[in-house]
Amino acid sequence: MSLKAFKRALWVYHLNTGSCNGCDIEILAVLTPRYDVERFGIRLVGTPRHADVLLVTGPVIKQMVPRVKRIYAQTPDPKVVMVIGNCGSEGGVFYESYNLAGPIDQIIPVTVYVPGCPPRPEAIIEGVAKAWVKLEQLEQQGVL
Amino acid sequence: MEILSPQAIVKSFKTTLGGGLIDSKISEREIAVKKNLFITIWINVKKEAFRKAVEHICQLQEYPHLAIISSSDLGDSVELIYHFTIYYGNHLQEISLGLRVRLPKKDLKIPTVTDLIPGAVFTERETQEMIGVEVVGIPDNRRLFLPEDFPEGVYPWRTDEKGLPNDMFRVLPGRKPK
Amino acid sequence: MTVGETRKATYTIPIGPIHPALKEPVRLDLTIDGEEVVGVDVALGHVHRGIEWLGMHRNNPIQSLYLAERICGICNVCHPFAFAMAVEQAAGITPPERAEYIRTIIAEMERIHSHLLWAGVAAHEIGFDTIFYLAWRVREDIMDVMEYVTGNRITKGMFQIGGVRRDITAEQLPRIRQSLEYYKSIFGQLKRVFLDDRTIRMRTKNVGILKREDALKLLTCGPTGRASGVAKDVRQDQAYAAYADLDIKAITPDILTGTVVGDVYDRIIVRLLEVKQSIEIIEQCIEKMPSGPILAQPKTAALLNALTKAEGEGIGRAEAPRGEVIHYVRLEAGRETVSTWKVRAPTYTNLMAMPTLLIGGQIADVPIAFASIDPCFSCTNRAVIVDRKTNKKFLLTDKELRELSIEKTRKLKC
Amino acid sequence: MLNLLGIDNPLELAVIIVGSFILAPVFGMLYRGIDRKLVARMQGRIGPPIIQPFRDIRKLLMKENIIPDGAIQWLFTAAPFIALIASALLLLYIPLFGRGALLGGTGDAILVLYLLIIPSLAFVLGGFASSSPYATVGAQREMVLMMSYEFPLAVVIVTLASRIGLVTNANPFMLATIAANPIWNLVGPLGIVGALILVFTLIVVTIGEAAKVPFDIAEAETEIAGGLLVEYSGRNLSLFYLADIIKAFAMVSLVVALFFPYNLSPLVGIGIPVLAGIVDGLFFLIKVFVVMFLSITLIRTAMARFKISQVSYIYIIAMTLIALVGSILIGIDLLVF
Repeated sequence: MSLKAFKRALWVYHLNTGSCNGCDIEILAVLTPRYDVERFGIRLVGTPRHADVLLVTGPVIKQMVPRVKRIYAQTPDPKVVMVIGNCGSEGGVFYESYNLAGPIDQIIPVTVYVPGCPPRPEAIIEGVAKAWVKLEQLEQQGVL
Repeated sequence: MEILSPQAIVKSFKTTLGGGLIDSKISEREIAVKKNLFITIWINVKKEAFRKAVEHICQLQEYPHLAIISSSDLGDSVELIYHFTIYYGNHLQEISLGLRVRLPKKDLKIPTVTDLIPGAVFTERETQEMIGVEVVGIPDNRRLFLPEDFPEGVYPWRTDEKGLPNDMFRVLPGRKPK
Repeated sequence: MTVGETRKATYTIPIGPIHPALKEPVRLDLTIDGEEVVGVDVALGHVHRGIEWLGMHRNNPIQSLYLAERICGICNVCHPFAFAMAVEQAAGITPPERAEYIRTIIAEMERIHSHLLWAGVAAHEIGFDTIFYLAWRVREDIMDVMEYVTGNRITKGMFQIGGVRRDITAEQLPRIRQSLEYYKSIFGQLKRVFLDDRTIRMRTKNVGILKREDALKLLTCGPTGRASGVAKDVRQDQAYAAYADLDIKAITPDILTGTVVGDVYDRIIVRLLEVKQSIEIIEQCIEKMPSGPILAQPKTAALLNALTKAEGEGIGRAEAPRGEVIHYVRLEAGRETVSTWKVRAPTYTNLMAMPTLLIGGQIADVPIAFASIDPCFSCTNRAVIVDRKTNKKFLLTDKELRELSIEKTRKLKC
Repeated sequence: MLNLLGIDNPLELAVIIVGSFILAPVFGMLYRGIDRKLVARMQGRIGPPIIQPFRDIRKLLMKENIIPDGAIQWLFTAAPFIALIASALLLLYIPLFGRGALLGGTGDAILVLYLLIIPSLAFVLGGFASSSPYATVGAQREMVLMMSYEFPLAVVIVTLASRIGLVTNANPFMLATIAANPIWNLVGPLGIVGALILVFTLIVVTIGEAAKVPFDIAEAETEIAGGLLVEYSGRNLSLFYLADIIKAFAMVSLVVALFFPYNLSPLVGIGIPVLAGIVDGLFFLIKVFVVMFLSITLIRTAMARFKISQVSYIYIIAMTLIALVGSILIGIDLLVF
């Protein structure tokens, strides 16, 4: 199987673990006419079963931990986890709060970090490109 | 309904509550170019007079808007402020009214106001779980924000021994815990 | 964990939504009888980040300003706005007049973007994706202007205690005006799409009715309350920022239709008219903006020092796109952090109205009725459906709810 | 090789087999790509490349195939195959590329009606087998919708066949017969109006058939994953995806076969078989494109963007009534002329 087909048809599932909505509306903005990621074959799907990429936002509230793990398990391999935003990457301004279990990489393995509070839509698209690179590496290692 | 001046409002509290009123303050701030006033009234009442004060606010305005209850841990007591707004719907005539009541730590109980203001349930629930004040007669006794496995008897906004223990939160590397 | 979740653990998809409408940290427990909703309970807390605790124990007030900005990613102007006003009142700082005007302009820009965002989301809820795309495309223009003026699309970092951090210069005004002209030119089109479309009317008229008296009792605020005829708008009612100089009138649906029903359609009217109102407010602010400094204390270290020494308390109130935001702040002399901080976001009280909105309606109406208060949190939301007859509980994610909703539109359409 | 349909030219047989099994799915996917592109353009976006559906399917084949614990395993796995096979079978009975159908014979017009149900039924079965409440709700709704649009479809086919049965001795419930006697040639002005109404009905039915994920009307094309498919992943999902595409193509081909069976080559007088085959094949593709554009792409976008909300909210009553009006007109036409 060619990896090219894989790269050009990434289906994305958006998982919010307690974010402030800032990253989430930028992810949505990526879909809208101005940025239109569908032209790269990227599209948001409604269930993790269909997803290739998990877009995770938010600093992971304690109540969300089992759900994050379950969603990760529900996503079929090969899969890539992308963290959008500072909170998800390293806790951000909420790091010291008593109700956090994150950042996300302490709960599930993360491949791509897109920092920013929130990152610009362009940065999110670039993050997806980074995910492609990661997939290529996986192919070279014979994982795919 | 007749719109009273801030001074008249304070006066009406004095007549209604009598000795139940500890003190009061009117704070006025001039805003922007035209220097219109942002008026806040602070009413400090005794715990016994609290219900009567809320009833009196309901007299001043048919449906007073209870925005939120704020709570502060003052060491030996907990202070609740019921933030009301009255006279809304009229251009620049709204008044923010803070009803302050102090509860000693030995007896952290306050009667509910949900019979007068049905929308107050959320904020009373939050007050219960965050500062540990028991709201007597609250129609819904569950937690609002905290997870179900959050330990009993720990209240995040308390600063005494019932506050958060040190192992419940993290400290950024390189930062001193306060 | 609910009954349904334990019984059918594998089917629960807790993070349903892919679009922001119902992404609340809120769970609705619906009791249904057949297709009719007979009971609603709201469970909050999936996004509880302990922000107030952080502000009271970790941060100095200037740091907390940025924390306040991150309470919500959509209405992230009104929170620092209210927080700054509260701290200013507590510490006795008066922001310069020009800063008040700049604050107002930014807040109104945010209202335009937020209402357009909501319009798209609401269209999406009833299955009009084309309108969703249309609304979001239109919204990009104000995003550009906000970026042009503040440097950021979402979190603007404009506010400082005692003023604003960036000035709006004369060179920037033409671009702002150009954007306002653009919105004025398409306003008629937006109005036609959202108010005259038959399907939208069918889906929103007499759905999710909130009567004036209930709205008052349940302390609703913002467009939700105004659509029920409560002419409560902080910008009109209380003097703050540049609004104190302008003659603002709260928008109620009877301005357009002559009557107040308090349904979802009325909420659309209120929000649409508020977009127009915001354009007018920005225009007036640009026109009347006084010159002068933009910060009461430009030196951050001196400001921090003053705040540490200050003693007092204050309330900041601002009208966010979704309703009234209130921050209460108490400062203690010698303490670096604020000693008490309480935040009231509009959805906090608007959610109280949720049972009234939903009970008696159909399941398919839940998404649009729920979205109509423009709830503003972030993530999970799903409903536990209890069938009265069989007493079975099962979970519906909001995606399923949305499907039901879209299906209803479809039925109405053809 | 069996001498199917009395086709004795092995070349032609080969062409039909290739056409049914390879060209039809390929063009089906291509049209799906075009549809997504056009919808995106109408929504002010650039949209995915036309070959996107191929990429999607190739990618899905690379993915892990998860069968959830709670599912009825054999049914869960079988349902996508049933859907694909039934859709592929459809292609054998519907005349494609201006040729006759590979299989076919007495009553195939009725058979097609049943075959159209099977893929939907397989979707429903898969939904029930996932035993997710979400998929179950989806399955129930799909069944209701399915029953609704089969009815007007039946009215259309029965009307056509009855009218055509009056002028020919061949079995009218054969697509070949219908193709040999286009309705437009048989009726007068009133009948033409009636036939146009039937075309309209069929187009509306096609929307229902093609927007298979019924609750997701706005996204049925861009998001194959509706409620029914919530638990499916990997290969199984790709089978459903393919079945969906093939069924849409078959459905549109059926519209073409029923109402626009004309070939181009006799009109322009191309006698060479190979050339005529190519010309007819291309003409068929154009016809399919036009019908697909009108029924799926355009109406879908227009309904969201402008508003076509004149039709009653109950598919079964309104569309059936409209179809009946069409058939009555054709009947009156018969009496008058």
